[in-house]
Parts: sequence; structure tokens; C-alpha cells
Amino acid sequence: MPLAAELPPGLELDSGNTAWVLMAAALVLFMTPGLAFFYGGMVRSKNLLGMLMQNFFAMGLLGVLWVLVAFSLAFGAFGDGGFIGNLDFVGFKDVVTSTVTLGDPDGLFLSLSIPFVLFAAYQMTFAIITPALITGSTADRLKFSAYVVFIAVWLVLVYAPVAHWVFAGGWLAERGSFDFAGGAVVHINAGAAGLALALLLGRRKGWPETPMPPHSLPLTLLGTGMLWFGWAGFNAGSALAADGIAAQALFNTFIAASAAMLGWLLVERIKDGHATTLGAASGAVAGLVAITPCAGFVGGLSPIIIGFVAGALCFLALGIKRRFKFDDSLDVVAVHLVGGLFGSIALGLFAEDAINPAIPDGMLLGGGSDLFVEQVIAAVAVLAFSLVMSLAIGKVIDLVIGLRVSDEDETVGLDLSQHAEQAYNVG
Amino acid sequence: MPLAAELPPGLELDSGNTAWVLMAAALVLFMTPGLAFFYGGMVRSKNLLGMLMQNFFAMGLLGVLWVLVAFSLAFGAFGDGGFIGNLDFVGFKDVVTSTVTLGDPDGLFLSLSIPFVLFAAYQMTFAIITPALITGSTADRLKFSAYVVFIAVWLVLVYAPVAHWVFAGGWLAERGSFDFAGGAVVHINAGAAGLALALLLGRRKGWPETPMPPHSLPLTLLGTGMLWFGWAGFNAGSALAADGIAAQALFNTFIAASAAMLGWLLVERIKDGHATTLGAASGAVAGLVAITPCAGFVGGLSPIIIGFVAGALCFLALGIKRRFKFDDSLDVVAVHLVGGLFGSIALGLFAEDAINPAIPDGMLLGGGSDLFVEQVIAAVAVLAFSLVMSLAIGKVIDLVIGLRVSDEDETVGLDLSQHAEQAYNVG
Amino acid sequence: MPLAAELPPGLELDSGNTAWVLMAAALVLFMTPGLAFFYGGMVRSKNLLGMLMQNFFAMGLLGVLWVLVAFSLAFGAFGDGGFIGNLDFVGFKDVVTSTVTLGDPDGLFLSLSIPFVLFAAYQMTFAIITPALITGSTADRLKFSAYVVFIAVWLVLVYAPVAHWVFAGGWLAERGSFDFAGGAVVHINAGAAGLALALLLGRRKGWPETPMPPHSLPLTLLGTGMLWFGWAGFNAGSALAADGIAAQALFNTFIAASAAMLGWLLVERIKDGHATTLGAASGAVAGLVAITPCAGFVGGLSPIIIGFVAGALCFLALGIKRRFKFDDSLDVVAVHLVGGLFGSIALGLFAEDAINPAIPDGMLLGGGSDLFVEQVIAAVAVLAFSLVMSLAIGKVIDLVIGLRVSDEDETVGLDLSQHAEQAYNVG
Amino acid sequence: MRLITAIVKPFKLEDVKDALKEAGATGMTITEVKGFGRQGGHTELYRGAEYTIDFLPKVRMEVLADTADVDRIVDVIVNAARTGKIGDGKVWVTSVERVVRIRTGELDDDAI
Amino acid sequence: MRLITAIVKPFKLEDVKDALKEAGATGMTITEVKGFGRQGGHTELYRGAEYTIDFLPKVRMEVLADTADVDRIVDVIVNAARTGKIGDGKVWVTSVERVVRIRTGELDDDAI
Amino acid sequence: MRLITAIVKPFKLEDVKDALKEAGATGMTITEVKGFGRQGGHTELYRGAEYTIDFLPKVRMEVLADTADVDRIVDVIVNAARTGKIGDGKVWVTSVERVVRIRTGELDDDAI
Ligand SMILES: Nc1ncnc2c1ncn2[C@@H]1O[C@H](COP(=O)(O)OP(=O)(O)O)[C@@H](O)[C@H]1O
Ligand SMILES: Nc1ncnc2c1ncn2[C@@H]1O[C@H](COP(=O)(O)OP(=O)(O)O)[C@@H](O)[C@H]1O
Ligand SMILES: Nc1ncnc2c1ncn2[C@@H]1O[C@H](COP(=O)(O)OP(=O)(O)O)[C@@H](O)[C@H]1O
Repeated sequence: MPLAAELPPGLELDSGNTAWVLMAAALVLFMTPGLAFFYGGMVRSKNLLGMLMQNFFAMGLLGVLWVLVAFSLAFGAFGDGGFIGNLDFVGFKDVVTSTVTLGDPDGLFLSLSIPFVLFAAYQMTFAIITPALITGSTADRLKFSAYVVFIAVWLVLVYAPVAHWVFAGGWLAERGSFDFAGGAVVHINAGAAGLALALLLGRRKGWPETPMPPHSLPLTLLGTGMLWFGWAGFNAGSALAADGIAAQALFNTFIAASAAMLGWLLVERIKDGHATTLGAASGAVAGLVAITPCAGFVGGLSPIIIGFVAGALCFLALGIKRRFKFDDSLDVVAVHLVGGLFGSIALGLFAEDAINPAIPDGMLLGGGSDLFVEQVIAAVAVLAFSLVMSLAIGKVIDLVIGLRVSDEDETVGLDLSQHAEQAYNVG
Repeated sequence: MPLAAELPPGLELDSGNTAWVLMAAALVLFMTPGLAFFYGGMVRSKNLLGMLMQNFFAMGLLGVLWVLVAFSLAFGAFGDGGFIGNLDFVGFKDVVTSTVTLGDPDGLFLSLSIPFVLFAAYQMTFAIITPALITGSTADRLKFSAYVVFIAVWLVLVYAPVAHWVFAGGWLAERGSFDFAGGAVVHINAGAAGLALALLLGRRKGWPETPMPPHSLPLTLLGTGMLWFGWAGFNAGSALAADGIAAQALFNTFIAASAAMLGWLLVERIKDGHATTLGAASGAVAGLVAITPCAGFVGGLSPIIIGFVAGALCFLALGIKRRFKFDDSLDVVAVHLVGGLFGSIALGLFAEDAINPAIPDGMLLGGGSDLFVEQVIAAVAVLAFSLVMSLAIGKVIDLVIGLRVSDEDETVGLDLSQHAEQAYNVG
Repeated sequence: MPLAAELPPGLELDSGNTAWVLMAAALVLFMTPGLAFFYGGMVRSKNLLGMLMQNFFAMGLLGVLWVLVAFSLAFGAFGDGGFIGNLDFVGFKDVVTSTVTLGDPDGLFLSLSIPFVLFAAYQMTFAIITPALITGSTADRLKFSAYVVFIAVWLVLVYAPVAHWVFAGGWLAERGSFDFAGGAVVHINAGAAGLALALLLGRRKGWPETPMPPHSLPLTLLGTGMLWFGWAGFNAGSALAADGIAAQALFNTFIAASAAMLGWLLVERIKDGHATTLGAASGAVAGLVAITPCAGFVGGLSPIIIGFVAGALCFLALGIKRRFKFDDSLDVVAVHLVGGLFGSIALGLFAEDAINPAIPDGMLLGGGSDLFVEQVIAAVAVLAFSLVMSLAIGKVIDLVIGLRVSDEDETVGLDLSQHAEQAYNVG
Repeated sequence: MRLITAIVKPFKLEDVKDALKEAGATGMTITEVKGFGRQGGHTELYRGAEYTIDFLPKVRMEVLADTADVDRIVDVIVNAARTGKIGDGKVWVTSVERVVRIRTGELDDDAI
Repeated sequence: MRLITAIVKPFKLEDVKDALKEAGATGMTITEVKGFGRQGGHTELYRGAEYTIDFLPKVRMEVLADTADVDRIVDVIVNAARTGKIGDGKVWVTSVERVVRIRTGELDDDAI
Repeated sequence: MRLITAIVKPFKLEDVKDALKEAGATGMTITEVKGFGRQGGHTELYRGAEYTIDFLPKVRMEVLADTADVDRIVDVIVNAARTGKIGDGKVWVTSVERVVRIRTGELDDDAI
């Protein structure tokens, strides 16, 4: 692959597109604190700082690792149809402030109308939140040091390759699968890793006999608001332009969350007799997850259908962990893995060429089953890769430094045992 | 009216304008969680989730209803000078990703330089927050099921027509009244509905003898910050462009909030001896409400004057509910109805053609009384329509399923009785 | 100086640039509530509202003063190489919605491609947060009335001139020092004022013997998230365009915060045995402070180095107040003064002409020591001016109305004594 | 002297306080507590799972009183706190050997 | 009648409650408290400064009981609350002169 | 054995704890409570309305002690907690029949 600098230049820099992606990068960055509070509200108060810290620390560590090495492994060798990038952009070398074209203009390529460094920074915010999603499944018992090592290794060995496959013209993209903003790269990927760690860690002391209700639903709802808001940047920003596709993606994102809230609450109401606020929050997030791969590719009432089904489905998927008795504490599997799988595959049904000429029509729009098959292949490939790799990485860390805090530290809580702090000192 | 598709196309898509409205839509969406916390901090903790849920649920239900039917009722038949839209855009049919011109190019029309779907999504965020504003007057005693039915019906029968009158070239627009971002459509409208429901519901148990102080002013201030921030999108986004009018609107919005905070606190300080944080928050919101209709139409020191007077006036308007002994729990009347009326009418005084050529000069700028009269007519029309309709809708719901929770549920609180949850489980 | 209106017009209005600065203004506005929570979480709960109020009140008072007089004192007489602006823009006279050129096109000038009123509003958000930064050093004991007077006078007598020196082509800019987004104007300036007031006020009752741990670290982390997010607008918005420099500034901002978190936590972990969440938050903010002057001027790995060193350095600087036993309650000196000094001076080392042609290369890039010397001069000048002026203003206020609340009010807390409110009434 | 301790429903606190004030009580100390009793708890939902909360919020009041006033004060509390529904709570009386008012050092009956 | 008061570790609350229920206790009242004792506190960090928290979270339980049941109940609590590690807490018993059930006005043993 | 209960001003807690430690007390349990007394409450504002808060924050301390130590401990508390201003609080003493240390099962004086 030629260096970026040797490729044809990018499109002319467009200030409107740049304005939107600047903002989108800030919005996605804001999602990680949002996630911290979304999860943080659900844990017991003695583990709140542990949860917040894991999320905020991802903003520190993963940003730096992204620049040093992971961006290059993900987006180097753009469009090579391969498994992983290269070292061209290590240390953000050649990540210039002008526009560039990445890839092979005759094959898979990306011609930017925004500064290259902005593209790389925008992608950085994805690389931060994806590993942070995992913290939901490991809540209340993962050692901080083990967490630090895990996400560092996982970013390089799992996230970067998967991002290459899908976002950077790697083998899955070349085969013909699509993922607008990360249904597979972000949600299936993190969901599978969450499952792996939940299995390795074992259950929280007392689970499932002892109820462990959320210590502060207002925090969870705050996080939900921040996530929903930020997701505008996540999905509509992925258009890398302020155009009709971005507009459709923004609309789809908002309405899928709305519909998913209704889907979740309806089933909850029927099954349990009440519509809960945690259900509203969880449903909205489930819809946001499911629409992520589809955001710039579907139109009409599709986002409402996708959202509504995702809400109902993810609610029902809560039963999986109870059935198989693994303690995915805050339901990363039910929301991110199931939601991500559903959305990625649903794209094979609902994709609409008229909305985005880059994609063929899905099955329900008369486009045949090719896309659907590719979507399934991509979903399964990412799931399998992430699960196996995460189990392996987790296992090694467990053997070397131990994944789980001691019994006593778990009883005392992560806040005191891992960080020598307490969340609240009111009064 | 011809279909959008048959009208002359819109302006060329402008990426800068699109970038700003994408962002503005996200900002306005973020206001509803902001409102949830603004109100949520003021209720007693046993009713906190009830309040948060009502606001978040509006984001679910009203989004979907907007797409299915309300957008079409509001913006169909654009510029017809009539009472309500049509069914052209039901299910977002023909809500395309390209720009369009709505209305009659020889009469009232809107020629977009942004994707039509973005315009519709942006307006969706207004349709979500407006009914949500009502929850302030009904706090602590409105049944969740009754709330759900009320906002659904109200969106279709009240919000959609009023939006048509004012925003979509309906009869009030045709007469010559102006409303930049929703002084009448949003604030008078919701304020009158809030009054109606407060009257129908009756007082909270114990009001006014028992003090019911805010359970968490930090939440209220958080909501204030979120609202103030989001209001940039609400008002400056209503320019539908990133231009001088948007810039003026943004500035006017911020400075009116500032001045209103000073106005409120000054009167409070004189009357009660202290400047309170709740006063700072409430004053800022009062200013934001009052500047909403004026934002892109006034200049110079007008926004400071409008804001300052609004702050003082809304503080004094708090006395209304005490005088007439209706329990508008969180002062929707004093802040939104009074603030909205004041701002809408003040526009007749302060409007400045030099700032925005679409509007004639107001009375204080030598423009005569025509505009002023139209502003009063529009304000009164919206107030009367919303009040009567809301009373009717609320009364029917009361007869059929009951508006108010049982005494016992009210004592226990909405969180447990309506949602089987508690907000805080700290410790 | 000719009036703006008499100068050559600005560049053509660019909707993309305007979109970004609209958003950036909203982002910076959102930082002040963020700061309120960042600080608010650290105080004891009886002083929480006092802290929140001081920050929110700055949004009211300083906005209005900015319009009435301070903007003109800062940006009038643009490019005169002088000490203070003039009265040309008093009351925002001639602050038009079109673009303008400020200054002398043959000397120091600013040719806007965004509406002038947007530039003035954007700068307003800086003028609000800078004095608000000071509240960290005066926590828990500053009288509200004294605060009000102090920030009003300080805005006019300290902030406006310093902004003129640096941002408006005043003497420091003319000499050849640079400050991308306010390392000197904002952080050194506020940090020195914070030091001055801490010295004048004396120590909180019980400090340092009695531990005064943060009452709510979640609030502090929420504030951190809001600040980090808003800082995108603070630094990248200072490009006043959506271009490559803005993109680089955004990236530099995010990554410096990341690296600084790592720097702070590493030293903390080594020294105290744990990485704390407050450390993560404080480190990130230290990095944001330090990168502020450099944001649009450095590239490559420089932002990582600057951030990392800033994090470690500011952590170590916490010892200063313990060594000299002054009670800078929430470490405005260690974070803002030290971080601002470091960043301003580091620019003399790391500045890169290839990133931004406006600046010469720094020492480490082979640019010689001129820039470095100018950076030191500017840093020292602002520090000295602010310290002396703040001491003087504070002293006068102390003599006239008293800076500090009574012993009893301090014991009761600011919330009740100053605002007749309590933050939390849960249960 | 006696110490009267009462567990009452939180929303009755104001009534009880007012009644005590009227009956001449000059002081009391209250604590937010949680009670377990015949009243049973309630069910809450958490993502598709139901669980029972056994402990309900109650307020615990302590009133120091002259022995002579005890009967009257107990009656006042019982009357003001009664709703007639399960969970109204208990009142109990224990004997106190000594009371000191910190401010003045006054003792026993003078200290109340 | 007697009042049994126990200070226990918070995470033992469920166990103790269940044990009491099994042993036939029909009610109890609990309070979140903080304890200072031999267990010592722990160290926390605040921006480079260490400080010690002397008070640790504990739960205080109050159980009114017939005099005849006291021994059994104390045993049940002690057994259920014991971890064997320092800081397990105390149980103490005081005498109660009178108990009233607010709802019914029942007295003493009937009121428990 | 005796149980000494004290209601003190919150900001005096540290002083009292230190004084007790110095006087050799090995343990105590504290609760955040609210007190109503001669001190009166304070006025708060809520959107143009004034209301009075009758209950002020106080700290309740419980110290189990050998009968022989009671006088000394009461004195220590009273002295450390006194500001001389209204609202300083009360100390009272009740008799305890039995004390058990949960960890060891030790009884009475040994258990304290
Ligand atoms: N044996 C007991 N010891 C201590 N507190 C008790 C006891 N029984 C009941 N309580 C307290 O009294 C409250 C009400 O008791 P409950 O049995 O529910 O109803 P009732 O008082 O109407 O019989 C409980 O929530 C608890 O706080
Ligand atoms: N003298 C005392 N008076 C009241 N409470 C006490 C006393 N001593 C201990 N406690 C309570 O019991 C708890 C445990 O006591 P501690 O001395 O730490 O361990 P242990 O009970 O194992 O000896 C303390 O945290 C405190 O709440
Ligand atoms: N009769 C009482 N019973 C229980 N607690 C009391 C009683 N009187 C006062 N207290 C407690 O003591 C505190 C201080 O009492 P107060 O009358 O205000 O002042 P002082 O103790 O100086 O006379 C009260 O806030 C309350 O907590």
C-alpha cells in the first residue's frame, strides 16, 4: 500500500462536513461518561467509583494507545481486503491536517472531505467506548489492574483487527457486508467480550439469590440521555459528511431509540405488570445499538420496525443469563450482543439502495439474499473472533495477575479496595 | 397543495447549514432529559422516577407518533393559511433526504437548504419536549397511564394544529404573526395545558400547608445547564441555517437567560432576603422561554431587556397559583405560560427588521402597532385553544380511566406505585 | 482605530465555519455548569449550593457585563499593541450579524468568516468561565455578595485587559507571544486570582487537620465529562473555522487529556499506592488546561508529551499549598496556575509551523529561543498582573463589605447561610 | 425519667410532631429507619426480575420525658400516628437513670 | 419485655434477618449507623493526601421481644452475624417498661 | 453496664470522638439524626415561599460502658460537645442487662 501521502489527495476540504465531524467526535467522546453513568447507576454504591473509573480510564489509556499503535493497525492498508492494517500510521505519522484518500481508488477506498487527523480522532472515540462497554458484564468484581491490562491488549488484538475487517476495507468489507457505525465492530464485538469475561470471572457473591438493585436510577437515566444525545454523533457522524445520509442516519437513530423504548416497555408491562424507568432507559439503548449498523442505510418505517423489535427482543434476551446462570451483571449480552446481532442481520432485510447508493437493497426490499448472508457471516465472524480472543486474553491475565478481586475486597466494594475512595460522603 | 415532490426543489444542500441543524436536532433532543432533571430535582424523592419516566417516555411515544401522523398534520399543506395540515406525509412518506420547497412559492413557503428528513427530525424534537413541559404542573399525582393517553391525544389534537397555524404557514402566520422558535407553539401551548391539568387534577395531598421542598437542587441545576445548552439548538437551530440570524439568535438566547437570572434574583433578593440557586435556575429558564419567540428577530440591547423583565415578571407570577389556590406544582404557568405570553407579545415591541428582513419593525422601533396586535391575537388564540382542548381531553380521560392516582399511591409515591422502582438505594 | 463598520469587510460568511463556532459557543457555555459540578462534587454537601450558585451566577452577571462593557474593553482597538481596548463596542454597538475585519489589515488583524456577533458571543462564554474558575480556591467561605462584586470588577479590570493583550492584538501579541485558546488569558489569569483570594481569605475552619473529603465524586466526574466535552469547543472553536487547524486542535485537546490522566495516575499510584477516580478527573483537567495555549499550534506526539508531563507535574504541585499552608481549597493553583504556566511555556518548545503557519517553530523543533522567551514573558506578565490586581480588588472588597462569611455561617454552610436552601432533601 | 421511643410511618411525622408540640413536649430526636414487620414489604422490578423489599421506611422518634408525663405523651403519639392500617408501628418506654443538658450541665428533669 | 439492640456488619443484615424470621421474630427495626471500635478504620486518598476514616458502616437492629425469648433471639443474632473477624459488633439487652402497638392500642407482649 | 446516649451537634463529632478515645473508650456507634428542641429551626426559601425547617441535623452517639466509667464518660462527652449555645444536646444513661461481643461471644464487661 502506498503511504497516505502518496495516494491521490482527498476531496476538497468541506467546512460543513468538517464542522459536523468535529462535533460528532465531541459527541461520541461524551458518550463514554454517559456510559459510565448509565452503568454506574445500576451498581451498588460501594462499586460506583469502580465503574466510573473503568470508563473514564478507558478515555485515558485507549486514546493514547490508539495514537501510538491501534489506529495504524486498524486503518493502515486501507482497502486491502485483509485481516489487519499495518504500521504506516504508528504514532499518527502522516496523519495530516489536510484531506486524504485512503485505499485503492480502483477498489475499496475512502476519500475524505475532512482533515485526516479529524477522521483519526473521530475513530479514536469509537476505540475508547467499545472496550468500555464491556465493563457492564464485569461489574463489581473485576480487579482494576486486570481491567487495565485487558482493555489495552484487547484494543490491539481484537478491536483493531475487527475494525480493519469492517471499517477499513478488510476481508468482511471486501466480501460485501456493511456496518454503518459499528453494529459488529462495536456492539457484537464488545458484547462477545463481555460474555467471555463474565464466564471467566464467575458470579458476584450472592448472585442471583440476593437482589442487587440499582443504587441510583437517576444516574442511569442521566447516562441514557447522554448516550442518546451522543449517539447522534456516533451514527450520523459516520457519514463523515453533513448531507442527506447523515440526516437520515440521525433521524433513524432517534426514532429507533423511541420505538425500542416502546417495544421493551410493552413486553415488560405485559410480563411484569409495570413499565419501569430502567426499562425505558434499557429499551432506548437497545434500539440505539440495533440501529447502529443500519443508520445510514435504511429509510421509511424500517427504523421504527428495527427499533421496536430490538426493544422487545433485548428484553426477552434478559432471560438468557438467568437460564444459563452466568452473571452478566448489567446485561451486556442481552443489550449489546443480542441488539448488535439483530441490527447487523436486520440490515440484510431492510437495507435500501435509494437511501444510500453504496448498499444494495435488502431482502425485504427485493434485493435478494446475498446481503443477508454476508451480514450473517460478518456477525458470526466477529462474534466468534471476539469471544475466543477475549477468553484467551482473559484467561492469561487471570493466570498471571488474577482477574477477580479478593472476597474481602468484593465485600468492601471496589471503591475502597481498588481506589481508596468512597463515592458519597453526604451529611 | 402539490406533494413536496411536485414542488420546485429546495435550495442547493448546504453542508454548513446541515451540520448546524444536525447538531441543533441533537441539542433539542438533549433538552428533554434536561427538563426531566430540572423538574426531577424539584419533586420529592418518592416521585422522582415518576417525573423522569414521564419525560423520557415522551421521547419514545411522541417520536413515533410524530412520524406516523403528527408531522403530516402539522407541516402538510404548508402555507395554506389554514387550521391543520393534511395526510401527505403520514408515515414520513416523501420525507426525502434531499432538500425541498414546502408551500406555495408565491405565498407562504419554506425553501430548505438542508435535507427534508432533517427538518422533520428537528421538528420532532420540538414535538417531544412540548408535551413534556406539562409534567411540571401535574407532578406527584398524575397516573402514568393517563399521562400516556393525554400526551398522545394532545400531540395530535393540540400540538399539530397549533404548529400548523404558526410554523407551517397556517392562519396565524398568514395574518402576520411571528414566532421564531416557539413562544406560542411551545410555551404558551404547554403552559395552558399545564394549567388545565392542574385544575382538573386538584391539589397534591398536603399542599399548600406542608412544605414540599426540592429533593435535590443539584439535579435541578444540572437540568438547567442541559436546557440552557440545548436551547442554543432550539433557538439558533430554528434559523435552519448557520448564518447571521442563527448567530444573533444564539447570542440573544444566551444573554436573555443571563439577564433573566439577574431579574429574577434581584426581585427575590428584595422580597425574600436571599438570592437562591433555584431562583437562578428558574430565572434563566424564564429568560430562555421569553426569548424563544424573539430569538432571531431582535437585536441590540433588546434581548437583555426582554430577559430581565421576564425574570422579574415570572418571579412575581409565582403568586398567581397561591392567590388562586391551584396547585401548579412546579410552576409551569408562572414560567412557561407567563414567560411565553410575555415573549410573544414583547416581539411586537422589539422586532427589528434590520436583524431579520422577514419581520417588520416592532412598536418600539417605530414599526407601528400592527405586529403588536397580531402577536397578541396569536398569543390569545393559542392560549384559548390549548386551554379548552386540554380541559376537554383531560376531562374525558378522567372520566374513562381516571387522571389521578389513588390516595395510597400518592402517599407511597409514583416511583413505587406506578413503576415498581425506587430512585435511590444508596448504602 | 476605525470602527468595525469602516474597516474592510470580513471574509465571505462560511456556513461550515459558522456552524462550528455556533456549536463551539454552546459547548463552552456548557463548561460552566460542568465546572460547577466538577467543583461541587468536591466540597462538603453543606456548601454545594454555594459552589453551584457561584458558577451559575457567573453565567448571569458576566454575560450581561460582557455585552455592556467588557467586550469592548477587550476587543475594541483590535491590533493596537496596547494595554486595553476602547469603548467602540459598548452595549454591543456595531456588533453586527455580518462578518467583519478587526484591526489593521497591514498589522495585527482578525478577518472573520463568521458573523461578528457570533465571535462576540463565543468570547462571552470565555469571559464567563474564567472568573468562575476562581471559585475553586475560595470554596466554603467566600461571602456571596463579595463574590458578586469581585467577579464583576475583575472581569472589567483584569480579564478584559489581559484578553486585549493576548487575544486582541495587544502588547503581548504584538511582541510575538501566542495563546491558542487561553492558557494565559484563562488559566494563568484565573489561577493567579485564585491564589490571591485564597491568601486573602485564609484557611477554612479545620483545615488542614480535619479531612474534608469530596461529598460526591460522581458529581465531580460528571463535571469532568462535561468539561472534557465542552473543551472541544473551547480549543477547536478557537480556530474560528472548521478546518485542519480546528481538527488538529480537537485531537490535541482530547489526547492531551488522555495522556495527562495517565501521567497523574502513574505518579499517584507510585506515591500513594492507588489510582483514584479523583486523580483521573483531575489529571484530565490538568491536561486540558496545559494543552489550551498549544491546541492549534502543535502536532505529532507533542500533545501526548505535553499532557503526560502536565498530569504528573500538576499532581506534584498539589504539595505547594500544603508546604506553604495556604488553603487553595480545590487546587486552582496546582491545576490551573501550574498547568497554565506549563502549557504556555511548553508552547515555546513544541510549536510547529507546519501545523499552523501563524506560529514559528518552537525550540525543540529547531525554531530558536525567541518564541520561548516571549512565552515566558507573557506567562509572567499575566501572572503578575492578575495576582497584584486580584489582591488589590480583594483587599478593597474585604475592607468595605468583608470577603468571608461569619464563623457561624461557615459552620452552618454556605447553602443555608447565603441562599436559605439545602442541596439535598432525600427521604 | 423515661425515654419514649416510637416507630411511626414517615408521612405521619409532621402530625406527631405537631401533636407533641401542642402537648407541651419541648424536644425530640428522630431517625430515618427501616422496619420489618407484619406489614410485609413490596415488590420491585429490575430488568425482568422481581424481588421483594422486606424493609419499609419508618421514622424512629425519641422523646425524653418526666415520668409523670409518660402516659400522656404515649397517648399523644399513638393517637397522632394511628392510621388504623397495618404497619403503624410501636411505641415503647424505657427507664432512664440520668439526663444531662450539654449546654448548661443541668441534670435530669431540668435537662429535658 | 426486652429490647435487644445489635450492631452488625451491613453485609450480614440479610442473614440475620432471615435467621430471625426463621426463629419466629415478627418484627424489627434497623438503622444505618457508623461504628468506631477495635476494628480500626481505613485509609482514603484525596488528591495526594491520605486520611483515615475511623467510622465504618454498620447496621443497628432493634428487636422488641418477650422476656422469655430474649436468650434465644440473642443467640440467633450472634450466630447469624458472626464472621469471626474483628468488627462483628455487639448485642445488648435493655429492659422495657411498656410497649404499645399504635394501630390497635394493644399493650406489652400483645403489642410485639 | 450502662448505655450512654448523647445527642450532639454534628460539627462537634470529631472533638467528642477524640476526647472519648483519649479517655480510653474503645468503641461507640453513631447515627445521623434530626433534632427538634428549644434551638428552633431555620427558614428556607422555595420559589418565593418561605417555610420553616423544625428539625436540625444532630449526631446521636451510643457508648456502652462499665458502670464504673459512666460518670467519667458522661463528663467527657459533655465537655467536648459543649459550645454553650442553644442546641448543644443531651446525654442520657440507661441500664443494660447484658452485652455480647458477636465475634467471640464474650459477655458483659468483657464484651465492651
Ligand atoms: N418486634 C419488633 N421490634 C422492633 N420493631 C418492631 C417490631 N415489630 C414491629 N416493629 C416495627 O414496627 C413497624 C410496624 O410493624 P408491623 O408489624 O408491620 O405493623 P403493626 O405495628 O401495625 O403491627 C415495623 O416496620 C418495625 O419498624
Ligand atoms: N463501647 C461501645 N459502645 C457502643 N458501640 C460499640 C462499642 N464498642 C464497639 N461498638 C460497636 O461495635 C462495632 C464493632 O466493634 P469493634 O470493637 O470494632 O469489633 P468487635 O465487636 O469485633 O470487638 C463498632 O464499629 C461499634 O459500632
Ligand atoms: N425531650 C427530648 N427528647 C429527646 N431529644 C431531645 C429532647 N429535647 C432535646 N432533644 C435533642 O437535643 C437537641 C438539642 O435540644 P435543644 O432544646 O434545641 O437545645 P439544648 O439542648 O441546648 O437545650 C434537640 O435537637 C434534640 O435532638
